Amino acid sequence: MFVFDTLSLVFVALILLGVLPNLFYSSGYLPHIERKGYYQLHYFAFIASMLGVVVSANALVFLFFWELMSLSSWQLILTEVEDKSTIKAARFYFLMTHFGFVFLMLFFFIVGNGNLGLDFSAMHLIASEFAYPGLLFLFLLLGFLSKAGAVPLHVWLPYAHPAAPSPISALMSGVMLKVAIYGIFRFLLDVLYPWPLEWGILILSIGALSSLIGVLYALSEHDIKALLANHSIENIGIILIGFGMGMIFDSLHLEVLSTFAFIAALFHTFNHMSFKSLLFMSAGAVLHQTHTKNMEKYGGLIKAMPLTAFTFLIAAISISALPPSNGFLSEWMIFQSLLDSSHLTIISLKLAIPFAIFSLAMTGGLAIACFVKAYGITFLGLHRSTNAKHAKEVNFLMKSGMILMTAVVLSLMLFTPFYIQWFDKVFVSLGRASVYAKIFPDGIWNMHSIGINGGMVSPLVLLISLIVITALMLFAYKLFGVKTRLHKTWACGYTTSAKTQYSATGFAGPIRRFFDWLYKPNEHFHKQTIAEHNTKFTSAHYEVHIQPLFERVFYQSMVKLTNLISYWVYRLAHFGQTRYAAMIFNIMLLVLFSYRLFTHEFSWALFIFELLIMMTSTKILIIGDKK
Amino acid sequence: MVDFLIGLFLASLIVALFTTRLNGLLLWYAINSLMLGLLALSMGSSIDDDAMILSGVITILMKAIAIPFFLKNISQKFHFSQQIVPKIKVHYAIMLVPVILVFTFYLSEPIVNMIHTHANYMAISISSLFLALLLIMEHSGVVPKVIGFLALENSLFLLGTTATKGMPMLIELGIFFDLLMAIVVINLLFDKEEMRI
Amino acid sequence: MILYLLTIVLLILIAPILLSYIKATKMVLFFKRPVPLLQGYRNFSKLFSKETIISEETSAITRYAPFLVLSPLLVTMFFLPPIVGGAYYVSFVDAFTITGLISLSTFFLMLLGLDSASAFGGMGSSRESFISALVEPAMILTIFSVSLMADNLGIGQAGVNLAEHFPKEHMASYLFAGISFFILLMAENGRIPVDNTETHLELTMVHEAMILDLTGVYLAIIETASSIKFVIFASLFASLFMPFGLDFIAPIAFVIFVLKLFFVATLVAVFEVNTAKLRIFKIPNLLGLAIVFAFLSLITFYVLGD
Amino acid sequence: MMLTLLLTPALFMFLVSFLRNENAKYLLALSSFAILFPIVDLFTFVKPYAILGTYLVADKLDTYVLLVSSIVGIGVTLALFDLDKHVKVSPKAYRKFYRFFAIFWVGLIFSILSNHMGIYWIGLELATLSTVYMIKTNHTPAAHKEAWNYMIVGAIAVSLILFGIILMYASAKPILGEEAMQFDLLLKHAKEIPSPFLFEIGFAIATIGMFVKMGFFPMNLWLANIERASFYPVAALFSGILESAVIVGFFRFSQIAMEINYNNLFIFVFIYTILTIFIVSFLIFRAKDFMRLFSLSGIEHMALIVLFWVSGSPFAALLHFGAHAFLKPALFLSTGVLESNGKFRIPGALRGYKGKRGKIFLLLVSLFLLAIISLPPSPMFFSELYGFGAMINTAKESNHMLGMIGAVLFLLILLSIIFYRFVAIYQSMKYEGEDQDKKVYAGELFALIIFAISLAALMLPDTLHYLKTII
Repeated sequence: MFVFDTLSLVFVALILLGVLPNLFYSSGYLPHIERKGYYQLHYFAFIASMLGVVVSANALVFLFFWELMSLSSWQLILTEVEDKSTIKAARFYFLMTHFGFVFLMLFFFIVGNGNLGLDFSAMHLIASEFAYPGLLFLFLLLGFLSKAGAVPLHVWLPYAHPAAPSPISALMSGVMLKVAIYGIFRFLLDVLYPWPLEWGILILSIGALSSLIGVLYALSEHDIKALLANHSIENIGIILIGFGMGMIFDSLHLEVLSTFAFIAALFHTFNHMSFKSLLFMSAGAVLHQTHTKNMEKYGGLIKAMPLTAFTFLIAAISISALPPSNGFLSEWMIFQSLLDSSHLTIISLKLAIPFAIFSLAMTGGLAIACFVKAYGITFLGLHRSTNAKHAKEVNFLMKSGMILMTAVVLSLMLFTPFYIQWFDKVFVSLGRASVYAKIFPDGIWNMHSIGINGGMVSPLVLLISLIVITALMLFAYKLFGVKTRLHKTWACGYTTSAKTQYSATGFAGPIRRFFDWLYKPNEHFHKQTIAEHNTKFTSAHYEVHIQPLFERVFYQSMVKLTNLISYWVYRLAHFGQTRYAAMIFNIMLLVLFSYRLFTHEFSWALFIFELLIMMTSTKILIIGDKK
Repeated sequence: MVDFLIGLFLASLIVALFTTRLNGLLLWYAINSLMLGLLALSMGSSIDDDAMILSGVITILMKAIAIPFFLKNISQKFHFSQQIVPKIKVHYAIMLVPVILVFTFYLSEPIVNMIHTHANYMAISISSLFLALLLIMEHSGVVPKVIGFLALENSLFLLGTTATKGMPMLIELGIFFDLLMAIVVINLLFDKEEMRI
Repeated sequence: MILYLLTIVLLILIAPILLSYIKATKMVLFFKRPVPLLQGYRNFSKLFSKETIISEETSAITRYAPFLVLSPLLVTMFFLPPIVGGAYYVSFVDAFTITGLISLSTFFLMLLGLDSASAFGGMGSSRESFISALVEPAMILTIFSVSLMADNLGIGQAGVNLAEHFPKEHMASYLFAGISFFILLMAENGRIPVDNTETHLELTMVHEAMILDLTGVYLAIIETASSIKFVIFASLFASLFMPFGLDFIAPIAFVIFVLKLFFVATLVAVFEVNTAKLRIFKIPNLLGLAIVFAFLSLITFYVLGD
Repeated sequence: MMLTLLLTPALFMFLVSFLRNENAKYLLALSSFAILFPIVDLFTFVKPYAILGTYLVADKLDTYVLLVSSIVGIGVTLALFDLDKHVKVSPKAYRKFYRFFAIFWVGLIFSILSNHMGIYWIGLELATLSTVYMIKTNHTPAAHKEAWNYMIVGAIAVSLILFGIILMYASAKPILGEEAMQFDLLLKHAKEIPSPFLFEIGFAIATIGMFVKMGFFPMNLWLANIERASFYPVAALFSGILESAVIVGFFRFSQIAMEINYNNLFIFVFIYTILTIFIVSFLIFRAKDFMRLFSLSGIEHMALIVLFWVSGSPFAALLHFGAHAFLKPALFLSTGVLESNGKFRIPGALRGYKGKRGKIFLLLVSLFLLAIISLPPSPMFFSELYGFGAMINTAKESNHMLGMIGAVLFLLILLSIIFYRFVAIYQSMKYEGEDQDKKVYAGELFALIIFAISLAALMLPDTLHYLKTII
């Protein structure tokens, strides 16, 4: 019923690391919530179900907890219904997760021969005998990636995460998405192993695409939680890049490199859990104080909420993959495994992987831009609204939640070797050779890449040297006792005010303009001009809204199609409402004819003849003459 | 003799399809039921089956006499219009009837190879089933629909008598009981107002 | 080890001179009276003696960020390839870390720009984030390509390897990487087609806009940081793309290296004089070029190599 | 003896319904509760247990169905107590309702327990005809019209079933003689039937009759309209009990047909149900009325039960059947409360419940709503898992594997549409609209609690084990 192997335990640890600080944060957040019992019930059910998913050993238990997880998280989104958008987001989320569930279910049915009580280990044989493994892979991907939020199944994330209460956003984005990643690990490594090369390439491309798309849409957001949610898409993409590389190496029998890439993916999974939870918690604290998710209404919060600002900064550095943070380390590992592609012998693949490198690097650059924007607009400058002006630091419990999460982030940074050793065990237990000794050949100081001319990084040395040099400089600065004076910001002779600052929209302006072809933004620009002069105006208002391309192309057309079909069916059903006898007559005719035709003897001529008769009789008896 | 009665049965049903008067319809239904009853009687006497003779007698008493009278009473009581115009145009109906007959024979063709005697009877029963359905769907009034339903019941009996040489006695009686029940319910439904569907 | 530390000190000392040298060269080319080469030091000492004015609107970020801008760059200085054969060099840091450290410095610089609540600071940060986002992929691809040619990703080791074994068989690839790296050098250091540090015109400012509100010591730190950044890039260019002259004895090797640095600076100056500042939305064209060259370098390495 | 016990409460009810006493109401309800006892008693006997020779035989399948039906019956009678607080009902209508309810029970007991096609049919016809009049207890023109509609179409459907039965009988008569109507004998000798095609034609016709009666394609709106026009408890009766009588017949017929030619049967039923679910799902997507919504979803579930059964997972089918039989009447009964501020008001229907009763009602209805879209821990979640699992397994063994998997996927996507609609409606009920006070009465609440307990009992390991041993 349950399994506790290393992979499961690693993910149990991940969940616990994400949940424990969240418990504090959540209890600090509780007074803010009206329906406390409802919230608590679903909150704990949610946590329990996530734990249940990663330790379940057969499909029935897995699916049960999986669906329970969706159910409870859906209910949690609905904890604080303030407007229609929350309702819409919850609905959409639930549909998407159900969509994924359908494919997972199909997957399990096929690999379990319909027997849901089968252990995962027993599924391997059935899966290998199945004639279309590609189909299984497709089902698995659709099932887990719709939950993980990889492109193109990511559309629900930027709606659902902002709608949930902040502790829940942190859990959903930080932990729940990782449960889907667990599924990918578990079933690709346990059940569908070995893979053809194409699968790895597919995952790699999905990852590359997700990371770019995620960060691009994050940049264009000014809802802080939606921004973070879009970053989850990006990070899931990065994890998938690592995982895809692992698969590629594995299918080319480069086992050591493959293990390295898998460890990188797993490490990034942990890191993303830590810093994304922390970001959501800090953003939640800001939201808690300012009562708005709109970044344009923040500003200057660092003075009122120094701790929140500090934790956000730590997390922002980590998510931007700046050294020596843990985010940097895992991204470094993923980069290294991408660079190891020079070991490949397939020249076309070798030439294609630089594109993944490109997108990952681009993602890194854009992520920095995005977090400068998020941090700068939220915490720096002048407050842009009265709510921001009156913000205070949040209560003790919430603060302790954030501090604990910061500790998790820092621990991942400081104890990297320990974590990697542990992740290594996961793959050793799967029957692979240990690579820990190759990553840390000479103690915990230097971290090596496994490739032949791979790089090296020493996180602790970096950290210490950075701290020492900065401290020395600060010490020198203090020693000199430089005279300082406070004065207003110099604004070329004008006075600085909240309105003259750069806005979030403006900050992302250049990048948005550059990616205009992707965004196709919806711009609203109103200005009150004076005497028809284009350049002179009393007031101006500028707003940009961006509807993601995938949503436009994919989802809205699906909605349109469903509406169309349902309209047609509705009309048809109502049309023949009173001609029941005629309908029975026709269905009898149809069934008996088909029975005679298909089970006794088949001929095309008769088939066409039957079709004609059916059409005529439907026309005469059901539809009748036009009036 | 059996074939002759079956022919008459089918003929009376087809004629009923084209009737435009309520009383005419009732008459043809009565004749239809009479043929059925006679068929059961003649088959029952030829194979010496008491149960079938009994059911033939009940059929004649109930379906050929009691029910038509009952319906006539009701129609007089509630002043139903005598004029019942089929919704399906006559030229379509003329086409449909032979098509149904051909189809049912086509349908029962494989059976002929399996059982030797009654395949044609079965085809006729199925086609009379379809014809009864046609009768139901071509009228919008309640009484013709009820008659259509009763004709459907007749075709069931035709199948029961011809294809299986009579069902178990208990079952036949049960079916009659249900028919009675149906009549009671119909009576209750008519209650006060005249309704059109 | 002493040689190693000496090199770092010397490079730090040479940094302000290099920037002043570029300026002077440009002025010579424009037929103006050039600034003295020690102008950088003069500025520094002048700024150091001034009092520091801090804006009322700023927060702790302004007080710490200048140090955090400088310190990653200083750390980077320790990781550069050796300029004398046989000298100690740090082997445990690779090119990614260096790009990462440079990004870290830029990150704090951008926050600094946003902290003072001035429109200029925001503008500068916004533009800088745009440019550095586009620089990042080109940078990493170039590094990748160079590391393939040098057979090592560690930047120190790569410099040594290239000096010992010049990649003759990959000349095309090497050249493309060089071009790409040179463009990145221009972009990262705010040289003319991308940024112009010499004017304070809001249409063109990027780097200057971010530090517009800084004075005194803080400004001095930032100026030092930008000169060190230039030295880092120039010496990387010198070590990776002009890998010769390491075999001589220490003083001569050092002189050769300094000459290489000045050569790079001259190259930059000449390039700057001959181009116009690009509009902000045209900059991607230039950086796109860098990306394309980096890709080309990789592709030619794979296709023509072996 | 057993038969007398089974029938006594119904006969008692029939007689009491002629009394014009005020307190007769309680006697009637009491007699309806009494139905449960002999059934529970029957449940404990060793199966198969012959009640009336070879005509009525109680085996595990039919006692299970009968037990479920009787619990539903009790729930319905409980809810009837407070019906007059929601809608106008005369005492006369009450009495008449019980009179026909008694006949209905008799028909039901015969049809469910029968081991004989003829008896099955007679019982079914009796039950059908008696429900016709139940619709009419609601004195509105719509109800009158729908009663007629039900009368005609129901009669046609039942006649088709008989027609099919006669054909099947005819096909087996050469080897079994007069006993060719017994299910167990037919099942035993299915392989020896001289003309399988005749049997299959008969089965097809009977199945059409049953499907029509269950509201499958193309009769989807027929049932929905009838349930809309009748009183809430009557609708609950329809979906909870009458359908079960029909489906028992389907179970039995299809068991025999599976022996004869599984492939034909499977493809026929598969296509028919997919077509049904296709239509139903898109109708649900547009439904703006509780009754129609629930009755369409009832059709969907019946289609799923049928599908699970023929896919070779009787366990899933029976579990789904049980869950459906409890959930659907519960929802129909609670519709009375949900609509207490007017029909067609979905937004805010789950708001405005005050007091302890209101809270419990709110909780139960929310759970039921989430349970019918098979969210865990609803029994439907498990039954769908098992059922679809069996379907995929069948697909893997068939020659058209990819096509079948595609069809299952299509089916699941259709179910997702229904899922989406229900989620949307649930959210709209709970979070949109205004708070308007709604009263909940004890009768309904008890009924709901009974259903909730039964659902929970369905999930007990013992029950699940019992269900697995039925076939």
